[in-house]
This record gives sequence, C-alpha cells and structure tokens, in this order.
Amino acid sequence: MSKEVLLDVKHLTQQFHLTRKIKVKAVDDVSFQIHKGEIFGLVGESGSGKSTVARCLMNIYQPTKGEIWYKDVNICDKKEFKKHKKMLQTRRQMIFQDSASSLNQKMKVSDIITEPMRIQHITPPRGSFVKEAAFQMEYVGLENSFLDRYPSELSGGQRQRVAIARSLCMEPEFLVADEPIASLDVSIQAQIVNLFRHLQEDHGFTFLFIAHDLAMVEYLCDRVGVMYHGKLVELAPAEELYSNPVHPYTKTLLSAIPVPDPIRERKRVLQYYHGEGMENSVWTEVSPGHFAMTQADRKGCSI
Amino acid sequence: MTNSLFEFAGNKKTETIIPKAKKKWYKNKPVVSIAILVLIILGCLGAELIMTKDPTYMDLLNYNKAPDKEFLFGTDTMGRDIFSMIWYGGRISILIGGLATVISTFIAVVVGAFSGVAPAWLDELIMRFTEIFLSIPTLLLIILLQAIMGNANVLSLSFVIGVTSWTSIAKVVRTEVRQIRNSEYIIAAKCMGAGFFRVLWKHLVPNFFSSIMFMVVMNVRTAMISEATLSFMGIGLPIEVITWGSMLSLSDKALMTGSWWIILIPGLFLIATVLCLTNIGNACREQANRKESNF
Amino acid sequence: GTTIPAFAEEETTLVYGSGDYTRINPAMDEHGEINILIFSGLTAHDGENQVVPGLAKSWEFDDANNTYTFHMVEDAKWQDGEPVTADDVKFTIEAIMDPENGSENAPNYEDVEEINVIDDHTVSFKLKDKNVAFLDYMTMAVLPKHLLEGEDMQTSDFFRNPVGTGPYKIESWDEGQAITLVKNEDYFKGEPSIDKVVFKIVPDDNAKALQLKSGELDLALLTPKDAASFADDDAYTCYDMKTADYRGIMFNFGNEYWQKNRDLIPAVCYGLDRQAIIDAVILGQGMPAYGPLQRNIYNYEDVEHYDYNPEKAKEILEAAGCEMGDDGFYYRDGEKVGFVISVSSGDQVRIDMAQIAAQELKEIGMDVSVEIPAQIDWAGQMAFLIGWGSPFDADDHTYKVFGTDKGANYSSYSNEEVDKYLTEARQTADPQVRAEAYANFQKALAEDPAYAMICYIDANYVADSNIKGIDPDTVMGHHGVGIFWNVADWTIE
Amino acid sequence: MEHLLEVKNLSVSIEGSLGEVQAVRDVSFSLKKGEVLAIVGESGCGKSVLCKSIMKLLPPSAKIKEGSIHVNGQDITCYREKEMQKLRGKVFSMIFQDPMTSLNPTIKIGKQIAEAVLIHNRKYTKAQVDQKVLRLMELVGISHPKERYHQYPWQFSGGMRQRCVMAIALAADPDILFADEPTTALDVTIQAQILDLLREIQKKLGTAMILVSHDLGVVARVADRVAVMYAGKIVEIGTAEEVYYDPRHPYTWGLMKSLPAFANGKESLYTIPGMPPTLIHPPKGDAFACRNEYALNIDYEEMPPMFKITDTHYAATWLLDPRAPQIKSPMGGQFSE
Amino acid sequence: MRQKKLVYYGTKSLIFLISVFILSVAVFYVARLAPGDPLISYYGDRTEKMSPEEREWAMGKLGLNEPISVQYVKWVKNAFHGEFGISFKYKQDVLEVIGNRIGNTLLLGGIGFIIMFAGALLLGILCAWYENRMADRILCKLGTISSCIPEFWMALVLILIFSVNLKVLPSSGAYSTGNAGNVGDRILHLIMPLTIVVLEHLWYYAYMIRNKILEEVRADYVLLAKAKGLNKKKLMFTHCVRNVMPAYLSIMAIAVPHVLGGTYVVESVFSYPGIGALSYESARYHDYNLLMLLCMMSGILVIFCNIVSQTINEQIDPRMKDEVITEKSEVVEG
Ligand SMILES: Nc1ncnc2c1ncn2[C@@H]1O[C@H](COP(=O)(O)OP(=O)(O)OP(=O)(O)O)[C@@H](O)[C@H]1O
Ligand SMILES: Nc1ncnc2c1ncn2[C@@H]1O[C@H](COP(=O)(O)OP(=O)(O)OP(=O)(O)O)[C@@H](O)[C@H]1O
Ligand SMILES: [Mg+2]
Ligand SMILES: [Mg+2]
Repeated sequence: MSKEVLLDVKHLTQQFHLTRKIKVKAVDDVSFQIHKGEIFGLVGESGSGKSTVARCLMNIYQPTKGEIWYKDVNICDKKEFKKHKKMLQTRRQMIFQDSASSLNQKMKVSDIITEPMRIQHITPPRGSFVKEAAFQMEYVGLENSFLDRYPSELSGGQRQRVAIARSLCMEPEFLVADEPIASLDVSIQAQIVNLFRHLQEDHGFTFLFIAHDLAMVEYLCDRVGVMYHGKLVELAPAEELYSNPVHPYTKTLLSAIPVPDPIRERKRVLQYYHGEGMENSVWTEVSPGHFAMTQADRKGCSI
Repeated sequence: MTNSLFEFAGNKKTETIIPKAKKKWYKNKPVVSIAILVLIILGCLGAELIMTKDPTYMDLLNYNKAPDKEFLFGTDTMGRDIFSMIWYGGRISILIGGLATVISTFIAVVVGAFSGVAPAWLDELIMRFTEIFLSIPTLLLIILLQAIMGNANVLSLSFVIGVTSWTSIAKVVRTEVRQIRNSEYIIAAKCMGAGFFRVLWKHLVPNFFSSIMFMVVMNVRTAMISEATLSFMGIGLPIEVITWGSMLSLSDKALMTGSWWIILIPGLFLIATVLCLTNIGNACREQANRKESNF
Repeated sequence: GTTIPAFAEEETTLVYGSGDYTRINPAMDEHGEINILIFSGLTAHDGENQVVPGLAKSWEFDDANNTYTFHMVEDAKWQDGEPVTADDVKFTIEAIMDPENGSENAPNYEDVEEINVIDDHTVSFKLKDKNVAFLDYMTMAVLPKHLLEGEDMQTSDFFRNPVGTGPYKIESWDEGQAITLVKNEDYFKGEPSIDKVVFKIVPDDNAKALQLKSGELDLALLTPKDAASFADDDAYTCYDMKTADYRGIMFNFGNEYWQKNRDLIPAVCYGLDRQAIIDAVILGQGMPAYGPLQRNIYNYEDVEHYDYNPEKAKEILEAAGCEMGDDGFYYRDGEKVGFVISVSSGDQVRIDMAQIAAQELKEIGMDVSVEIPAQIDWAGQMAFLIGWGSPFDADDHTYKVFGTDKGANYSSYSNEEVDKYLTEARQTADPQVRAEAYANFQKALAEDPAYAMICYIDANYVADSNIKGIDPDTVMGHHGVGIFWNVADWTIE
Repeated sequence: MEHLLEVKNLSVSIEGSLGEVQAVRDVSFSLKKGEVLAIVGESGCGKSVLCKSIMKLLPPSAKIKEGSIHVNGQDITCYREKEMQKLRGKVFSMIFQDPMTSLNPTIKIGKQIAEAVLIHNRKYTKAQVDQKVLRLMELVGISHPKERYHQYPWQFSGGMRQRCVMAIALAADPDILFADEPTTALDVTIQAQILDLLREIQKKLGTAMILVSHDLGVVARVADRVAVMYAGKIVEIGTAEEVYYDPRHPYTWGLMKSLPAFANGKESLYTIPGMPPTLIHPPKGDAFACRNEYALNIDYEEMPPMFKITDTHYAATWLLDPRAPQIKSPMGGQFSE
Repeated sequence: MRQKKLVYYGTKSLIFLISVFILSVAVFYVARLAPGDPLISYYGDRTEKMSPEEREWAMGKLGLNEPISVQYVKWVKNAFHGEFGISFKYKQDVLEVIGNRIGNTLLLGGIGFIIMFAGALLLGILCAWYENRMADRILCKLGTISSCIPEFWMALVLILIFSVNLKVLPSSGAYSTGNAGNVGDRILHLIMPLTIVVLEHLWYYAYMIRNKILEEVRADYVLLAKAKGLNKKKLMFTHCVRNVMPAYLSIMAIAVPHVLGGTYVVESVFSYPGIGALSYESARYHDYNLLMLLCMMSGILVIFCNIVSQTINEQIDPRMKDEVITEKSEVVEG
C-alpha cells in the first residue's frame, strides 16, 4: 500500500502480574500498522488486550517488549519520547473506555472539555474557553446547558460525549477511541460515527477505533484487527474481513452479531470458540492485505 | 382549530430555553463567615483608624478594667486597651498565621504529592526523610533556623514556623495521592501533557482537599500560638509587639482573678477566625464535591 | 514493722506546693527550699536573719590568725544513726571548694585557706582575710562524709536519697510528684511537731492556687494576683512576707554606651514611677526601692531616693546637653538617647516591669525598649532587669555585686569609694563601724547608681489557717525562700 | 396473574446545580414474573434514573414527585431506607452502567461478590460462600476464577468488571433484575453468552428483568416487551415483535433508521435531526416535536396521551389520534440483510 | 513465597536501621549546631559568671570541646554498650531519668492515644452519618471551638470544677503518695490529664475522618453495595471506613510522638511526671544526652509506626503498593 504509515506497532507485548507468580500476557506479540488518514478498527474478546494496546500507544504503559513507532519516533524509548513529548501530547488523544472514571468528578464539564487546551496553552480559536467548550458540545450533540454541570449529574451517555468532546477539542491527528460509543443511543451513535467519518475525510484524522459493535465497525472502519487472548488473530480491510473471515474466532464473532429482529435473533443458535488450534498457528498473509493466524500445518490451504 | 392542530408542522426549531442558574449568588456560599472574616481582616488592616487608644500604652491607672464605655473590651493587667490591642495585634497574627500556613501547606502538598507519585525507592526516601525531620524536636529546628536566618521578623518567623510544621499534612497528602494516582482521569490528564503541578492543582488537590482542610485551618491557629511562644522564649518577635498569640499566652495569669475579658476576648477572635476559615473551607469542599451523598 | 499505738493522735501532715527538684544537693546548688528541712549547718539563721548556733554550739574568732573555731554539738546524729563529726564539716566545705565539682556556692568560700579538724567535734577555718559574713556562709548544710566519700559530688545517688541532720528526713520521693518528709525524732534541737511535710511538686502557678483552694495543698507561695483571691477567706491565712529581693535596671558599664552616657543614669532613676509599677505589676505587694539594703539592719535612709520626678529627669538630660528632637526623644550629639533593657525569658513579672519602665522612660524622652534575648549576653548588653537581695548579713550580696571585679558584678560597676566602704564593713565585727561603713557605701552608691532601683517584692505565702508558727516577720530571700527556718516549731491544729 | 412490579405515573425530579431536572415524567408500566422488559431510548432520557428510583438509590436531591411503585402488590413508594434494605439484593438487584466506579477499589473482587452472597445467606460457611462465588464468576464467564478472586477491580478489563457487577447482582437470585446496559463493554460472543445466561436464569428462576440497552440487536434477543423512552417519558411500549415490526412512534422510527444496517454502503448514517431537549424545562407539548419531521401543530401545544394500538402495544404520539393524517410507517417489517 | 516475605521484611528492617542511623546523626548535629549553652543545664545560673578558662574546663569535663564528629563517634560507641551518658540537668544516667517517667507517659499517652484513635474515628463516623444534620453541625462547631481553646485553660477549668468545687478528682500527680501500684488510684489521677490530652487532638483527626468519609459515601461503589442489600452500618464500616483507614493510619502513625511527647502543658498543670517536660526542657536547654535518647526513642517509634502503618495500608488498599502496575510497566510521566 502506498499510504503513509502513521503508527507502526512491532511485536508489542505487555505482561501483568495476576499474582506474584502468575503473569498474564495481556498483549502478546502484536504487530500492525496504521496508515495516515485511516480508521483502524480493533475488535475482539473482552479482556483480550484491546485497551492495553491503546494504552501502550498512548504511553500509559511501558510495554514489556516491542516497539511502537509514531511517524519516525520510537515512543517506547523514554529518551525519544521525552524529546517529542509536546508533539505527541498534542497530536495524539485518547477517549477512555470508562467515561465515569476518566472525568474528574470535581470539575465542571466546560473545564473538562477545554482542559487539553489549557494544558497546552492554546488560545481557544473561538474566543473564550467557554465558547470553545460550547462549540465542541454541540458537535457531539449536547445542549450547552450542560456546561456548568458536574460529571456526576450526567447520564452515562452524556458523560461519554463529554469525553469525546474533550479529545476532539485539540483537533488531534491521531485519536485512540476506546469504545467511544458503547453507551450511546443509536441515533447519537450515528451522529458520532458520522462525525468521525467527517473528521477523517475532511480533516485527515487517523483513528484507532475500539468497539464491540461489529456492525458499526464494519460501517466505519477501513481496516479491522481482531484480537483474541492478547494476540492479533486477523487483520484485513473491513470489507474483506466481513466477507471472508479466515480465523475461526473471527467467524464466531461475526456470526454472533445480534440482529435487530426479535424473531430471527431469538432463534439463532450461537457457536462458541474456545481457542482451538491457537497454539501452533502463525501469522500469515492469506491474501494481499489480509493477514491471519493460521494453523502451521494447514498453511497454504486457505489461500 | 382542531383541523389546523392536526396538520403537519414538521420539525420546527423551537426556542430552547437555556436555563440560567436561578439561584441567588449567595446561595451555598458561607456569606456570614466571609463577612466576619473580612471584617476582622479589614479591622486589623485599618487598625489605626478604629483604635481608640494606643495599644502599646500601659495606662497604669486603669489596669484590669472590665469593659466599659472608655475601654470597649476592658484593659489587661498592664492597663493596655484590649480593644485596640485586638485590632493592632491581629495584623501580625493573621499575617504570620496565614503566611506560615501557606508555606507549610505548600511544602506539604508538594512533598506529599511528589512522594505519592514517585517510584517506590524515592517515595521511601522522602517518607523516611519526613519522619526523621519529624523526630528532630521542632524547638531545636526553630532555634537553628532562626540562628541561620538572623534577626527575627514577621517573614522569617512565618518561614520558620511554616518550614517546621508540614509533616503531618504531607503524610496525608501522600496517602491520598497514592490512592488516586492511577485514576483514569489523572492518566488522561497526563496523556494530554499536564505537568506535575497542573495535575496536582487541578486533580489531586480537589481530591485531598477535604482531608487536609481542617489540618490546614488549624495550622493557622497553631502558627499564631507558636509565634507567641517563640517570642516568649526570646527567639521570636520583640516582646512589645502585640499579637493575639501573646495576648492569649499571657491570659493564663488572668484566669484566677476573674478578669474574663482578658482571656475571653482574644480567644473569641481567634475562635471566630478559625471557625470562619473552617466554614469557608467546608464550603469550598462542598463546592468542589457537587456530588451528593449516596449513603 | 511499727505498731501504731491505739491512742496515737492523727498524723499531722503539711503539704507544701513546691517547684520541681532534680536532686537535693545543698553543696552544689544555690537555692533549695527543702535543704533546710533535711540538713543543718554549723550555724543557722533566726527570724531576724541573725546568725545563731546550729550544729556548732559555739565558736570563736582568732583575730590574729583570721581563724574561726567551731565547737560542735556532741550528740547530733545523721539520720542513719551515725554521729556527726568535724570530718563531715571539713569534707563538705572542701567538696564545695574543689573546682572539679563546679559548685555554685564556691565563691562564698574563696577566702578559706585551710580547714583543720581539731577533734571529733571541733573544726577551725583559717581565712585569707577578714570576713564577717563568714558565719553566714557557715549555715551551709553539712554533708555526711561516710556516705559521700569517693562519690561524685554532682551525680551521686545520695542527692536523691539524702541523709542529713535536719528536722525532717526523706521518707519517699515520687519523681516529679512529691517528696515526702517525716520528722526526725533524733533532731538535735528537739523533735519537730508536725509529723510529715510533703513537698508536692506543682510547677504551674495557677495550679498551685487551685490546689490550695481544693485543699490539696496547705501552704504555697503564690503570685500576688492569685494570693489576692484568698484574702477574704477565713480558712486561709495570707502571709505577705517581706523580702530582701529587689528589682532594678542594671546598667552594663562594660558597654560603650554607658561609658559615654554615665551622667544620664540619674535621669533614668528619676524617670521611674515606682509606685505605679508596684501597683500594676504586683498589685501593690512591695515597696519602692532606692538602695540594696533597705531590708537590712544596716539600711541608711538618708540618701537620694530618686523619687519619681519627670521634670527633674528632663532637667538632667537637658543639663547634660541633650536636645529634644521632633519625635519626642532627646538627642545627644545627634544620637538618640535610649537603651535596650534585656530580660531573661520566663519571668513575667520582670518582663512587665521592664515594659512599664521602658514606657515611663519614653515619656521623659528616652527611647527605651525591651528585649528577651535567647541567650543573655552579659558582656554586651546595655541594661538588664536584675533581681538581687539577701536577707542575711549586709555583706552577703553587696560585696560581690558592687565590688570592682567581684564575682557577681555583672554590670562591671567600679567605684573606688564603694569598694573601700564595702571592704571596710566586711573586715570588722563592730556593728558601729559597720553601720557607718554601710551608710557611706549607700551614699556613694546613690550618688553613682549602679542600678536604677525599682522595688522590693513581697512573697505571698498563703497557708491553711490551721498552721501555726509561721513567723510573719521574717524577711525572705530571693524567690521568697526562707519561710521554713523554724519549721520544727510549726504545729497544725 | 399478579404483577411483580407495577409502576404508575411515576415522576422523578432531581435538584441539580442549574435547577430541577425532570428526569422521569409520568411513567407507567408493569412487569410480570419471568418477563423481560427492555427499555431503549435516547441517551440521557432517564432510563438509569428510572431504575434507580425504583430501587431507591437516587441521591437525596432526587424526589419522587408523583406516582406509585408496587412490588408484589405492596406499595413501596414511601418505604424508608430500612425497609428497602430488606428488598434490595433479594427482591431486586441492579447491574450498574459504570462498572469501574461501581466496584470498591480497595476490596478484592472475590470478597465483593462474597459479601453479596453472604448478606442473603447468612448461614453459609466460608467454604460454601467461596464455592458459590467461584460458581458465580464462572457463570458470568470470568476465566481463572480462583486467581481472579484475589484481584482488584483495576486489574480487570472493562468487560470483566461488568461481569463482576453482574455476578454480584445475581448473587442472591433476585426476583427482579435491573440491568443497566449490562453488555456494553462485552464483545459479541460473550455478550451472547451472557444474554443466554440471563435468559436461562430468567426461565429457571422466573426472574423478571428490566434491560436497559442501546443495542437493538441485544434487545431483540432477550426482550419480551420493549419500552421506548424519550425525554423522561415512555413514548412507546409493546411486545418486541410489535415494536420492531410495527413501530408507531416517530422517535422509534428514527432510532431504527439510525442503525448502520440501514446505511447504504459508506454514506452517512441517518441521524435524528436536532438535539434532545433539556429536562430542566421540558417543552410544553411533545418533547420530540422539534426533531420530528412528522410533527403536527398540536405536538407543539399539548402532550400526547398514550394511544392504545393493541392490548399490549401503546404509543404516545398524536399521529395515532383518529383526527391526525394517516401516514405509513417508514420502518417496520422484517429486516433484511 | 516465604522467601519473598523474608526479603520484604528484611528490606523494611534495613530501611528502618538506616533511618535510625541517619536520625541519630541529624539530631546530634542539629542539637550541637543550634545556638544555645549546654552548660546552663549543668551549672545553672553559675554558667553566666564563668570566665573563659572556666568555661573551657567545664566544656571539657562534659566532653563538649571535641569536634562534633568525634563526639558523635564516641556517643555511638557508648550507645552500643548501652551507655547513653548522664543528663546535664538531672546529673543522672539518662536511662534512669527517662526510666523513672516513661511508664507514666506510656500510660497517659498510650491510653490517650487509643482513646483518641477510637474516639476520633467514632466521632468522625458519627458526624458523617448525620451529615449536615443537627448532631453533625453542633459537633462540628463544638469541635472546632474546642480545638481552639488553649490546653492550659481547659486544664485549669477542669481542676476548678472537679477538684475545687466538686472535690471528686485529684488535681495532680500520677498517683497519690504510696499508692503507686493502686490501679483505681491511678485511674482517678489519669482522668483529667487524659481528658486534656484527648480533647487537644481529638477533633483534629475526627474532622479529617468526617470529611474523608463524606467523600467516600459519594463514590459510586456505595450504590452497588447498597444494591447488594448491605445495611448502612455494614456499608459504612466495611466499605467507607475501610477506604478511609489508610489516610487515617498514616496520620495516626505521625501522631504517636505528638501524643506521647507533646504533653508538656498537661504535665506541668497536673504535676504529672512524664517525659513531655523532659523533651521540652532538654531541647530548650540543650541537655544533649537526654535529648539524644528522647529523640532516638521518639524517632524509632515514629519510623516504626510509619513502617507498620505503611504495611497495613498496603494490605488494606493495594493501590498504595508500588508493584500494582508491575515492575516493568510504570505510568510514564507525560
Ligand atoms: N493494570 C493491570 N494490572 C493487571 N492486569 C491488568 C491490568 N490492566 C489490564 N489487565 C489485564 O489485562 C488483560 C487485558 O485487559 P484489557 O483491559 O486490555 O482488555 P480489553 O480488551 O480492553 O477488554 P474489554 O473489552 O473488556 O475492555 C485482562 O486480563 C486484564 O485483567
Ligand atoms: N444527579 C443528577 N443531578 C442532576 N441531573 C441528573 C442527575 N443524574 C442524572 N441527571 C439527569 O437526568 C437525566 C436522565 O439521566 P439518566 O442517567 O437516567 O439517563 P439514561 O437514560 O440512563 O442515559 P444513558 O443512556 O446515557 O445512560 C439526564 O439528562 C441527566 O443529565
Ligand atoms: Mg477495554
Ligand atoms: Mg444510564
């Protein structure tokens, strides 16, 4: 692909201690690239390490192993990170998974939204911070009467939108969105997704979009990675993935997408995937741009 | 009418009434406390204007006088007019109390917060240092510091008192910071590039404010009293400088003689100041914590 | 164990509110109210502060050799049963004189050249010079050699379990709380009548007054303000004891300032309204002072009293060439007239006096201020609020305080005449001659004051009215010490 | 059949910093044993407040203005804290929306679940409790329950926390389960697993459930009946089939249209125009009117009453008034892929 | 696992020892560098009259004219043999001076500390329970006022009421003479000093607890706990108070020396023979050996209590621990 690579993740591994003895490989040897101006979707099992990947990208965790290159900066290297700190902090933004805990309960909504600007000492383009906040609020579908409220007075979805507004106000070039639309109603989800689309197309934003709503991922994302048990098991352009899944987990996942149709939905019997054949599989390119973990012995079969 | 009512109107823009905060400005604000505090402070600042007598003048014909028209708050055992002394002495007391508290709180918050976010070894180091500092008798430290600083004046005294009284607050701050340092909103702020002091001021302070609020307020009182004690021991301000602290520390002599005004009046002013500060602190705390009790 | 006879009267106890004792060491420490109860010296003082026999029943003075010979009571016994001998006396005084021990009392025995034990009950002291006050100094408690020999005179445990020859002996010592004394039945002057004396340690003045009210104390020295609240209560008797303890502003002539401005000192003296100070600070419990011997038999009235006279003070200042400046202060050669009075921390009465004095002096145009230094700089300070006075022989403090280069002359005061008369008075036993010498001394001192005297302060003892025998006329010493001189005669009804 | 839960004309207001928020307005519904009622609706329309108000978990500034709540025939509207304590956990329990903040950060996950078990089974031995906890953790699909037992909430991923909260809610086999967006943080396979589990429990124990969700697919899978809320009011309620196949309220239409399934290729998703009203001063008429392309004049004047469509299907829109012009629903019918 | 524990406690002890060592150096130097005349406590008023030679001699006698480092080494050597020198003021082995009083202080301070610890906690909880209700408001005001009242004043008023007027309590001492072993008598003597010691600090800590709990009851987890069916009492104690404990424990660990040593006023008003006065005077008059031992004792106590409280806190609240995010992965400061 000729597109410029914005983010290059190489063999990222992140371990956590469960107890003193037992370690969890939250992320296990994950490599992928995100191109400039694309929306990269990351889906996968709950607890498979999606948030951890996101946090590593944001330098919240120092990876156990592996490298992450943002443009030509190795952000895992502390020295280089320090050097490019300011650039990284303004260009990358993150929407956290849990909006309730990522908003300081003691700050007003308007202060929360404009916090990044205040931190980076950016004069608000729309005059005052309050105006700026109001503008961002409208973007995400919130009345500006919410400006003076505190997070605890908001509903889950409203909080989430505040978090989105906060990350957008810096107009970042790279946005990590960890389940940004999970607790929004369908209509507002659509609004946010349209907004993301708009930002991508007209402003060239790049997104890492983590979600469970596969329908939305299919709609929004250019390329999608599927994670399972800390490993990236499949990576392909959205259409390719949805139409031609290779990995058994991906297949299970796609088959489990709920359909808004009571009769059909209730009848549907689901299959589960329990990690069969994960042990000796290897990362292969099954078709151009479509990578997957495939069983070593059956290598080549699916091509 | 009914017909038109049931005609399509489509989605019209309607005026959305943006609710304004309709509460009066003084709602939820400790108006009375602020007023009293401001009165006391103004009174002390403008002491020259309201003083009826020279506060340092010992009127030997009128010592130990109960409050009357001439001596509004009575006179002390040496014939000084308590009314004038209160205003005159308040200035230095409040200055020292405030300054020392600001210094000690600043050190405490910075050290505590830094220790809270620091890696294990540094935290251990800072905490042990704090404890060692705490174990050296304050009196010795003060004597040493005063000797280094030279002549005692309001600034040096505030500094010395402040520098020797931060440890307990620092401890609490550290514990609190350790509890919240990995909260997502702090991580988020760091991601956005917030420096240590911003995180401290915007995110950490509002969270541990409530635990240290009263300690800080009480530091004001303690600093005022310490000042008097130090003067009394010869390492403070000159003895003829009147402060609330010195008025209070002399008042025990009046205890047995029934001259209630000598002890009660400076005490009342001190209590009023501390109470007002507590109330204001409380209001700030509530302001910062708009959440309601789930209990 | 002792069996209490059925007819025994109820035990009588006197509880006295005392300051804390770290040890009871009459040889090394200067003050100590309790010493006189446990120990006795060769001589003793009576109610008029005259020297009377103690362990020595008689003595003689050999003019030629400057030697005192003391004949001791034969049947006196230590409280542990051992007899008291001349060796004990020699041991005690030598211990005090030994510079290794660093005794506070050593200066009193500077004159002693030789101590000779003549026999078990006779001891003689050879002095370098004549010293009439020597008999006074022999009131020093005698310590038991047999218990202290080889011990460290500063740290020995003896001083926490002292054994003496006095009317009372230690029964128990509750560290920091109380020292309980019981009567010494073998006291050589006869058995005391009160069975027990408890020195209850009450460091806080207010607490003392309260405990007296609650009946936990029977006798205590209070501040004048506290004592006033007992005046109307029949259950208590207030003893406003006179003392020889005076207060004054001491000028440090070692300081350059006074070398230049010594002629202004009379102005300072005239500028003090002594009665006002007495009334305000000690509620009138004292008397204005003009000289160091006002409570002594050798007092000489007819000297300048420097009674309050601000006009005169100003006149003196102006006569000395001072000019009134715009700020209300006098200037001399372009320098403001004024000085700093240092006060040692802790004593509120002195601080108050100094402050009032400073204010009064300001009123006459001298810029005087008060400071409480952390550490007194005896050599460098300008003035100091001093307290002195001895109830005993006139020589007792005057010689060392006003004599040039003498041990307690902190003001570096030097006046040939004063020196001359003091020595003269010291070296004769003839009362007539001494009276004259002291009169001259006082005149000389008044003309060239070393101190601006302020007042004598009374000691306000308050006692349970049941206690009889306290002599209200005795003149107390420094810190009001001395009320126990005749404790053996006290009774409780 | 007796209704397990009956809510009548419930209105709840919360005194906020800017004024009174009318979070729930005149809501009535009932719930039978073993029934699943799904509540869908705009974000911020009062779904969570509704659930919490029934459990009396709202802050003191929230007041029930009107209406009544009956559980098992008993009026609990005026129950005090003491009486509510007995009901909570046993009669109804709740899965909260914010799983992270809902767990006490200082207590081990296992302990927090064990606590819930213990409250309602005081006679359990420690071993029994532990066993039950491990079973619950397994039930909600937490792997390695033995090791996870000793972990703290922040060591869990979002989905795992949500499942822990679920385990707590299920600990005492409640009669009514309020599930406030229980599967938002779960991937579809586990979501399906959990939904099946809830179904199973509901079948086996007759647990009734109120499911708040934004995922219409999820709702379709489990709900017997569906209520659509908008601006504090229920605007449409009916069986799942009725609401999905024959929605009547324009807001429901809007919701359905917004689904990505209806987007043709990569063109923008449909969104309902305008912004939801604040609940501080809700408009006089139909709150949805200003965003409704089918709005009638009367919508701006008067609130529509609940129109009955079938015995089970009601909707609050003037479009159902006989006087109103008949329009064809733009939605409905079976979805096709 | 066991080895890990051993290492853990091993490091803690090592840190403890190092801290104690540094403390001794610090106190030693600070004491000697701070201006003031140590001779005053040995020779009393006479010091002022000493000639320079005499001073020299006296300093030499007390071993004070050597360089500080030499003095320190000597002190450490002697300390290892259990000899801490004599107190200048008491002219007695410091161990003995302290030994005579430490029991009383431990009794007063220890009981006071326990009462205060429990009292402040209960009071704080009580206030938080009735937040902004009458009881809370009254307590808050009274508490604030009480902590502004000078100790000596309160102490004298207590004596006035209970000893002078009611005559029910003895006003001074730790026991009445000859009754050292009588428990009832000791208790009677303890009541008033204890009241003052406790009152002096009680509200300071109670208020902190109150505010902390008020924060805590606003957390969301309280809702879940309530939804579980927990009753208020359990909720308060097993959840809120638990979460408040780390902050409370760490401040209490610091309070130990304050409570034990800060009883100067109480001791002088009630003639209670404890080490509060010793600490004060030894620092004020530079009674070096006594000062050293007292500082070392209180320092060891502080450091020990703090290490203990830190360890307990890590048990209560794992967020206090550092390994929470594992050794390898720390939050990179951004
Ligand atoms: N701070 C931590 N300490 C220990 N383990 C952790 C930590 N953070 C995450 N983990 C573990 O890492 C694994 C992956 O967690 P992560 O949050 O990345 O999952 P996720 O893919 O985001 O899941 P979800 O979709 O449920 O949010 C989990 O097993 C989790 O328990
Ligand atoms: N404590 C509060 N104080 C003031 N207003 C509140 C409070 N809690 C909720 N609200 C308001 O009440 C309304 C309903 O909130 P609720 O949490 O019930 O929404 P929700 O339907 O659950 O939305 P979501 O799907 O986003 O969770 C919202 O507009 C919210 O702003
Ligand atoms: Mg996640
Ligand atoms: Mg909600």
